[in-house]
Amino acid sequence: MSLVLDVMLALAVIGVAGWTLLVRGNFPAVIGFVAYGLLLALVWVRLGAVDVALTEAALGAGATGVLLLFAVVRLRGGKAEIDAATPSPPQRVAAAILCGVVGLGLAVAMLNLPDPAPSLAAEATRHLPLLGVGNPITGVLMAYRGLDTLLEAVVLVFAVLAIWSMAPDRRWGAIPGPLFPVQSSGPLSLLARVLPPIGIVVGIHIAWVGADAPGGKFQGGTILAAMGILAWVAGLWRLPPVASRGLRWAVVAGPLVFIGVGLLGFVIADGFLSYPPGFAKPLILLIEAAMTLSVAAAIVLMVAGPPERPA
Amino acid sequence: MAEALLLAAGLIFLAALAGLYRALRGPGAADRMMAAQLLCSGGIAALLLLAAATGLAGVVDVALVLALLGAFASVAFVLAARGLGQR
Amino acid sequence: MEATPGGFLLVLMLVVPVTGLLLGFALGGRLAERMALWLLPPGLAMAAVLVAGLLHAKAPVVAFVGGWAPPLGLALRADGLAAAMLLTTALIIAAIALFARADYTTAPGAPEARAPLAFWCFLLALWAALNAAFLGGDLFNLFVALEMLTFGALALACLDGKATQFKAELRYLLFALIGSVLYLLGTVLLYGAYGTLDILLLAEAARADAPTIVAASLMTVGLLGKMALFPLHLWLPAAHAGAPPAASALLSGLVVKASYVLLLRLWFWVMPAALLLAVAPILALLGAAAILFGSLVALRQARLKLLVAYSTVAQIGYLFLMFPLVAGSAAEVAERAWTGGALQAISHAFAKAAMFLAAGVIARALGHDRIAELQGAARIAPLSVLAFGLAGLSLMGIPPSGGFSAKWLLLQAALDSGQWWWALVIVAGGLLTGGYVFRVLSAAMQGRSAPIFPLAPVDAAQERVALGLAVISVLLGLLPLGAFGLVLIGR
Amino acid sequence: MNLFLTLFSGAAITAGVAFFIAGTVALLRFPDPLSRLHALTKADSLGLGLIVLGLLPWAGGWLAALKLILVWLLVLLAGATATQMIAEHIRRSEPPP
Amino acid sequence: MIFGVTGAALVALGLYGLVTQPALLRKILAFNLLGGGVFLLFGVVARRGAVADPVPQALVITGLVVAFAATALALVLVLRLFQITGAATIAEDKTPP
Repeated sequence: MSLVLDVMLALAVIGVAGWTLLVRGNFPAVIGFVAYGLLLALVWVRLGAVDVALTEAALGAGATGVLLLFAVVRLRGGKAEIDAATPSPPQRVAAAILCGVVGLGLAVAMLNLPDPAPSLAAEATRHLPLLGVGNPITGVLMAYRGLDTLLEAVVLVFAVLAIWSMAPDRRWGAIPGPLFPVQSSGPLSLLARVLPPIGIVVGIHIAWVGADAPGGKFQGGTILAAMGILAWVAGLWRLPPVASRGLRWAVVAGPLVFIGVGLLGFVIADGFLSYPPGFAKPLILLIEAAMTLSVAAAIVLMVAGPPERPA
Repeated sequence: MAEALLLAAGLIFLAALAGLYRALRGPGAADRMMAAQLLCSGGIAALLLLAAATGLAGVVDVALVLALLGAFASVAFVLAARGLGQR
Repeated sequence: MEATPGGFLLVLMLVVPVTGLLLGFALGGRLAERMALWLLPPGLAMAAVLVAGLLHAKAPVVAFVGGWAPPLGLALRADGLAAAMLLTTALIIAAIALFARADYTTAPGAPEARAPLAFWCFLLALWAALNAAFLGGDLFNLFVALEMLTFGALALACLDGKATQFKAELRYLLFALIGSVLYLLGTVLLYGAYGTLDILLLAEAARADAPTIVAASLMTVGLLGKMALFPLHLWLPAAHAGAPPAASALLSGLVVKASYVLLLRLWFWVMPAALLLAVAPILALLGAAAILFGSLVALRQARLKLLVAYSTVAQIGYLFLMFPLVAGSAAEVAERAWTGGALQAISHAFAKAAMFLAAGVIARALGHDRIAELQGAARIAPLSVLAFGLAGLSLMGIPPSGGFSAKWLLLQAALDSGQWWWALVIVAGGLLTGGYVFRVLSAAMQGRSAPIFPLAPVDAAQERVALGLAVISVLLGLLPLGAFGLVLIGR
Repeated sequence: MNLFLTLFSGAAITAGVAFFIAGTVALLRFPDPLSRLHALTKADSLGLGLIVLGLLPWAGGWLAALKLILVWLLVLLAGATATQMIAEHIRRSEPPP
Repeated sequence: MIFGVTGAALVALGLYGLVTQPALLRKILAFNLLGGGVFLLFGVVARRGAVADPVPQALVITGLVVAFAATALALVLVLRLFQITGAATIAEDKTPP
């Protein structure tokens, strides 16, 4: 039964991916992409990677989908130009052969990986009691490979600033993103009032349980961001202008706390990002809390885009 | 019991996939959005059944996230479709 | 491999610029600029101390972040090559910061403006990313570092907000993203095959089996795309020439070198020797093609900045000639070729940064960068033309200059290992480089008598910075060769 | 007791699956968008509700049960609002003949 | 292993789309499809041992966040290009400036 389910899933994922590539029209393509993300989340559950499934559902399908969708609405390219940029059939055949070779090479390589598979699973689990957390993935993200996570948190700040800096000069200091009319009644207004309180609880829950169960800052932060975006598109929440210091501190708070705790390690433990015995879990939770806030702020700002209307 | 739950999950998933056919055909944006919605609620149902069948921790949370963001995505779709219509 | 004392220095080299960027962004306005300028001295000092420590101990410095040893944890390693690149980075970043003060300053009390804030923040960001890319000991950590580098480079290159920039940088972004994905595919296969992504641990374990070969080819193509080796150079000229001068200098001088160092690590550390022997001639062949093609196209350019950018395409080619000369040669020849390659990377970084800054000053003063109409440039911006010329000497490989030492070492290694054909390429490349540098200089020297008025006043401080970088690229050739023993530490 | 619960769950889940399949058939076969919409949302919110009902006895703890119910409520809410918005969209874009 | 082959197929598909799609938006979409395939391979590698390996899973989470940031950045570039010139591709200009 599980095998049948897996084969079905695999075929569906490939089918939806192909359809997303080939369909005419950008709007259906984005719907296809969201469906693709949803199916991938199911695949991740089948692979037993619930943490990743959560991230894929929230970030891969949800946030990326909305990002793409907003872009579709604002982009309507000229037909002639598209034709001019379309590769000729021979070029396409060449590309297809090349990509086929890459895919085939990958498949061969995957099928020839050594058996038994080398794995760090035992090693990663062995040190968990030292950290006081129950979820090995949190152990990897926050301790063993903490530097990766720190750099990735900084990448989000990079992205926000880079997106802002694409704005025209005269718009600097303005409010990010387009303006949505206030919805005082109707279904959107209802949803934007009812859903965020629930979403915020769920988001914090997902971020909080991350230490011991699947979840964590990126997943929880994305849900919080989605609720913010919902309130924003319903006109119920005005985004602060990019000149707002509070907004900027919200974006950098997570990475700064991360670095601060890391540097504290020089004083109270064995060096950067090392946690003293017994204090690992509270410190990790502190970082996660600050990071959840910053991830949420960064994602809202990335979806909103560069500043475009006067404060 | 677990096998039966998996079977149910598979059936629902198959149904949702068949619904996706509507998204392939269209004709209107509305039909595509409906198909996506069906895939989302089908996915949630399949996840809940999977969670019960495998006992894997946190799978219900994935369903919860899908439910939350599914609502959110539907709204975004309609807003976007509206924006396309107006221009 | 054990962690060594002094490892905290490596961590600080990442954390200090990152913290500066975060605080600069949050505080905004004039404080972002202050933050960047304040951090230059400590940054330079850390790089200098690291190099001195390495020369003293004759061994790499290693840090295990959080105290977790690989394969579970992440290692930061500074061997000689990394230390040399870190010092180069610190010097060039400092020079560019001084150069950019004239363009991106915020007057006290003035409201925050877009370009200055973005410039100073991303200068620090690129610094952090470059340090991470040179120090990283783990292939996935290096992936994150490369992504940081791409984002930072992209933002700096688009700083003027011109449509041509957006177009050129989008093309760059697409190449960079494909490159990243191919690289990432390689890492997943390597993890699947060996259960670690640590470079040294992989080096001990690597076999020449199917997953490894596929991984190596994917990663190599990805990195070659990121560093624009012929024929994957299509994105580079427009992206580098279109950026503001300070950004062009960073992109051409330093950013491509990060992928290069990573490629060296991949082939000379991770991959088994048998694979390396098979691939090295192919890489060098592409390098030779890049030298000849890039130089010929540079010779035919009508615009100064595009000429400099095509010169980068050509000079990147030299970096690949060292592969067959190091692989499978006698120890002494290999050392010479290795030093030559590393020195080429470093001296090109200084020379190309100087050239782009000088070209920026000239273009600003004249209001255009058409080579045919450069008459009088030597009178309006004499120091910049001098800087361009000196940097050109280094690129040509005229003694005494860093470029000469580099090319001489490669030439010798080519002759000693019996691969004389690479020597021919080096000589031909030098002649062609002479051709395009001379073309610019002769145009700039003309028009001594006709009155000429600069469109914008020439900033003397900017000229001096460009000249300073050019002088360093020349002075590198006066250092005794023994000083470059640094790049052999930990090889 | 246990047997009863199992039977109950089995029945509820089977009914839920049936509703899902019915919803799909409706989506595929009904002639116009509005009737498809009508059939679809009823089918999948009811179908999911039945499945949640069937799984409740096995949830293991009131918190887990609450979570299941929350999932269902969210889908109901989403279905209700999104359907109304889609319907509005259909009305706007395709005026009835 | 089913998903291993699936991942490889997705990579091939995404790469093909990234290279051949003319419109920038569709290229970015293809990049995301491609990313999904790459991450799937990580998941398969994590799954091969007797116990699921958390390290590749953690790498995927990091990778997903980075890919999201890259997508956001690319889309803003596309949008700005479109706002200034009305172009939705990066085809070479017919007449050099």
